[in-house]
Amino acid sequence: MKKVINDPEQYVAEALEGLICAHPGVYAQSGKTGRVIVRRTPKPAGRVGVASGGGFGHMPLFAGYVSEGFLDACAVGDVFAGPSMDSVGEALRAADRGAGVLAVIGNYGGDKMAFAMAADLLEAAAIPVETVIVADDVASAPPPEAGKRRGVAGVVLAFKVAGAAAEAGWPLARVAAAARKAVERCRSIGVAVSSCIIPTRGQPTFELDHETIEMGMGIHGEQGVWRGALPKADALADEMLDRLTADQALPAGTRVAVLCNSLGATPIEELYILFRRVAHRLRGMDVTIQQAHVGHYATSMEMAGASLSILALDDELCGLMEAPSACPFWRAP
Amino acid sequence: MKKVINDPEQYVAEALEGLICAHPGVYAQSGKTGRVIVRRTPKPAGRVGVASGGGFGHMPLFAGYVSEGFLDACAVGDVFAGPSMDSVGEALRAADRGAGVLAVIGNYGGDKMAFAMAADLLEAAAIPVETVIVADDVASAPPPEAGKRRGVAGVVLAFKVAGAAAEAGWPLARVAAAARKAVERCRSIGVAVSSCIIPTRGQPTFELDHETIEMGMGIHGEQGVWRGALPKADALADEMLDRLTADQALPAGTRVAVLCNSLGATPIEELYILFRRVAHRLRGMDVTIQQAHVGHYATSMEMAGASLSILALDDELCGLMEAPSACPFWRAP
Amino acid sequence: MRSALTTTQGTTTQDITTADVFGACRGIVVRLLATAEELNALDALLGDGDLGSTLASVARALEAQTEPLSDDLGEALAGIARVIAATSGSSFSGIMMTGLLRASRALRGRSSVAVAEIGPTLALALEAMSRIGGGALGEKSVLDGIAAAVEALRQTGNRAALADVDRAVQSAIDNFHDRPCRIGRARLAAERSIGRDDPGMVALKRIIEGIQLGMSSVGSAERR
Amino acid sequence: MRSALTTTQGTTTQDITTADVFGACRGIVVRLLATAEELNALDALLGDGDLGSTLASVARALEAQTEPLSDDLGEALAGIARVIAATSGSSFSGIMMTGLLRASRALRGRSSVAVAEIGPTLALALEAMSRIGGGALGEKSVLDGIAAAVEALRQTGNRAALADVDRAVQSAIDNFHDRPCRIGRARLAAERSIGRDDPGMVALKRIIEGIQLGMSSVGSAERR
Ligand SMILES: Nc1ncnc2c1ncn2[C@@H]1O[C@H](COP(=O)(O)OP(=O)(O)O)[C@@H](O)[C@H]1O
Ligand SMILES: Nc1ncnc2c1ncn2[C@@H]1O[C@H](COP(=O)(O)OP(=O)(O)O)[C@@H](O)[C@H]1O
Ligand SMILES: [Mg+2]
Ligand SMILES: [Mg+2]
Ligand SMILES: [Mg+2]
Ligand SMILES: [Mg+2]
Repeated sequence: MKKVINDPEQYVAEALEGLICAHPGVYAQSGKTGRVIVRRTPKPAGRVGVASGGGFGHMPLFAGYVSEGFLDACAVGDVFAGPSMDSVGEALRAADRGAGVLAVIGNYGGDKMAFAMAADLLEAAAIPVETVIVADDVASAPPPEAGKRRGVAGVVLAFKVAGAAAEAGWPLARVAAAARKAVERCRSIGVAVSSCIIPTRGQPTFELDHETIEMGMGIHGEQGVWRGALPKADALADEMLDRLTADQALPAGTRVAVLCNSLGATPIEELYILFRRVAHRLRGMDVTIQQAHVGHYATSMEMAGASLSILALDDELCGLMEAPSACPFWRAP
Repeated sequence: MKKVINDPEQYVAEALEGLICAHPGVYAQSGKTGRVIVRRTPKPAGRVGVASGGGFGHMPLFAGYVSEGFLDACAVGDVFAGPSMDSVGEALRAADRGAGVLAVIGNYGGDKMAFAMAADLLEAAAIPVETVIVADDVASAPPPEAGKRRGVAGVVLAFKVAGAAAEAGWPLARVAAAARKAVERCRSIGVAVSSCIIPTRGQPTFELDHETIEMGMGIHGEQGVWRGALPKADALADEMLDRLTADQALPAGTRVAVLCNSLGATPIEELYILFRRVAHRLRGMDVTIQQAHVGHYATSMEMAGASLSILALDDELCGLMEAPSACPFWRAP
Repeated sequence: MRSALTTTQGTTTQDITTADVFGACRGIVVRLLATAEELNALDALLGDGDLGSTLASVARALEAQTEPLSDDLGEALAGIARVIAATSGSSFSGIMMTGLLRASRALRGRSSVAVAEIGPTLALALEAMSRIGGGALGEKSVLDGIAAAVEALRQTGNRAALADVDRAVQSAIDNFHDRPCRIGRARLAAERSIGRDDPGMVALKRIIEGIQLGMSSVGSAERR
Repeated sequence: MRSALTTTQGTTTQDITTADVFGACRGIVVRLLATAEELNALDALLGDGDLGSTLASVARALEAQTEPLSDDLGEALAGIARVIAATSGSSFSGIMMTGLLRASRALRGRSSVAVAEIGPTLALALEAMSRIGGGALGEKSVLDGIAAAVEALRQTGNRAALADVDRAVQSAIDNFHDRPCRIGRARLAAERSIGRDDPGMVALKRIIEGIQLGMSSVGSAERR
């Protein structure tokens, strides 16, 4: 295992500590076990709080998006394992600024159970909690079973929309509706080129030989739709885009936000080569790229590969996506 | 070769095209062969231009730093091969806004020759050109031969200082002096964990077995100071920091900017684990981290590894480092 | 091991008390720590490879728990659920926590329970796990293992039932071997799951092994 | 191959004309394209592994050059330098360009040059390459290969000298085999460079092989 780490058991704690050391004006640590990241300066009282939580090993997802314009609090689990119910409860409470809390989470059993149970406790304390589940990975289930899909990089876009809506002072129902709309209009697909290694396991989660890739793999190494030889970047981009548009038509005139995301080890150069093709294709479809994000957003540690997410915008989403933010991992395009 | 690319010969052209497609408001292509990246909107006339150039495969270095607050123009070579003299000449000319041009480049023979020859031509046309050579890699030569050192991630910090000084309207000599001061006060060191692959070569530039790293390796795979077993992250951070401080003392009270940079494949989690130790150590030395940058700044495509750069600030450098910028690859910390 | 898991003592009756729960926990801790790698590997094939690690972290948290288990069986189970709540949010943990909380509710105020009541209590827990987790029987998950345990407990009313439960869960694992997973992360690898054991069912088997280990170590001589 | 490299024709005299330069270029193109991998591999050991690729790109650019080479030898060499200036900025290219520009200056206005003048002209070029590139003789770089060529040319004044030059450069490569690189990127791998050939010197050897190939293919029958 060639990881630049210390004790595998301290992987999460040390990385979080580094995150906070590097951005002391942005993040603060909270929670009984330190597994809640909150804003250094909470948002003004009376605004909706936005919380999330998830397993670790996807940096900057999830906790990196705690920032003005994004999340208020985030519960952090272990590598690829959801946060504890207690951490989730702490994150929801920390996010509460008196106007209720929106939880935006990926469609994973453990996370959903922890958030459901924790939200029940909060609601018992008269803090309204709404939950939006992101299930954007088209490779993980066919359209009739879209509710079964995994949440992947689209989670970041849902965070952005929810965070901007909350920052604007909208009430909980409207913030939740905007986030839900973003989720409905967002599709993603990933391709894995090599495996990641869970620190405590010390060996690759899966094996891909030196010319094989897996189309549609999830951000924890969950099965995709095919394994086969690595095609040219343009063919790969075409297939990914085709799968997204087969699931959500993008009529001429549509405005979109595009997220071309490295799963970790895939370098920026390759992302731009992929993105170039996507941009050409979208131009050919008369679809306008309102915003492009190319880089590391939702990773699987050192997994090589990339994902493509497309969010079809309307005026409201456009405004929310373009709203300012102070997140160190979100760049004004 | 497991790269998400098309024709290896088109690697540079396609990645640059993707960069411009993704950030159409920031970058524009220029030059007879398209190998010059300029700002979409040039800076006001009468300001000093800042230009650079270098080989490709280090994204976002070099061309990614063409942006308000950073460079005005950048000549782009092939993978790990400097830009042509013609491209360099075009970049210098493009950067000229009537107040002279500062070239900030890495200490590489090819780049230096191309810039020297192109600058001669410009000066013959009465455009003053100053050149600042960045040679920050302490592993590449001992202090008495510091002039022989490679330029690595510190180049980014020199860009930031020069760009902010130029944006502030300072005259050429003062912009150059600020950049030179930054170079004098900046030290870097890298560690390679696995090799990169030059697309046209198709095979790793070097081999490191599954537990070996190379301390001090350059961003093109140039030899470092030792090969050996991967130590714990803290030990690695200690050695890197020790080597930097052995070369440039950081007395108590010093303020620094720290750049903890992925060479490509090393994931963000590991960078933060490394950075955490560096932050602890600096705190113990009573050195203040004024700015921390953790992420992908100066890479070697898919090379795994990291580099650590420290810039000792004074008031002037502090102000320049904190000046705003519109670069998609520079995050306000 | 510390405090809670070492201070309470065994019982000589057939009825189940907190002492048994404590002994069972001690055995579960040992078994989960010993089989973490196996469970990770199984989960890596169909899910995300963390089942062993997350259960090991729960095991370590149980081991480190300093509060003694309450003599109230309901409170004792709730205490275990709280340890899980503070430690892990994986699917398996969520399911277990849900079951423990339901059983805790059923047993609140009781300091002992007849072996014959275990089956019906587990059935209540199973219903809650299915409702909260959204899974159904037949989908090849830990739920099918628990259903097999409930069935086995229906047959015998004494402590020897544990061996039957163990066998029943193994049979469930085997019966589902060639069927596809339809729930949890493995639902997305349904095809690939055919011919492979469900990690959660195997984890249940290891837990039951742990219970056998821990309960008999508390006073096997006096039993039956 | 197109235009410039295919339209001019050979000469029958011992003097060197643009036709020879053209033929030499044609041979160099072939040799550099054929040995790109070898040069990359050598450069990968001591430098950054791009020497073959950058020279191949220069070769392709020369091949694609549509402007015919001027009959003025100085202009012809400057034209080649311009192709390099437009193509590559590597160290080796920078050194070559510097040398070509210096030789170009020396030969401006001349349509032919005696073989005996080549050595002194190359010596001028060598001086410029050393000055601009900051390298000195003995540092194990292409400069040492060129110095060996200058020396060999001092001995013979006719076209047969090419074979001597080729041998001399090979000897230089061999002589420096066990010495450390002290210039260029390889200076940073000085220890490692001992026992290895300097990539730039080997590239020079390939270029000279190309010149031999190209010059003889232009009209070897008429020669000597
Ligand atoms: N919704 C569910 N209902 C019942 N059992 C489930 C459910 N989801 C997962 N499981 C069980 O949990 C096991 C996986 O546990 P775990 O590794 O904790 O899941 P994850 O990592 O996906 O959160 C599965 O093998 C299955 O037996
Ligand atoms: N300053 C210099 N002076 C003379 N020759 C040099 C110099 N630098 C490099 N070389 C020669 O160029 C060769 C490497 O060329 P190249 O791969 O283009 O360099 P780089 O990739 O480092 O720019 C070396 O083997 C050496 O012979
Ligand atoms: Mg998990
Ligand atoms: Mg080079
Ligand atoms: Mg799992
Ligand atoms: Mg080279």
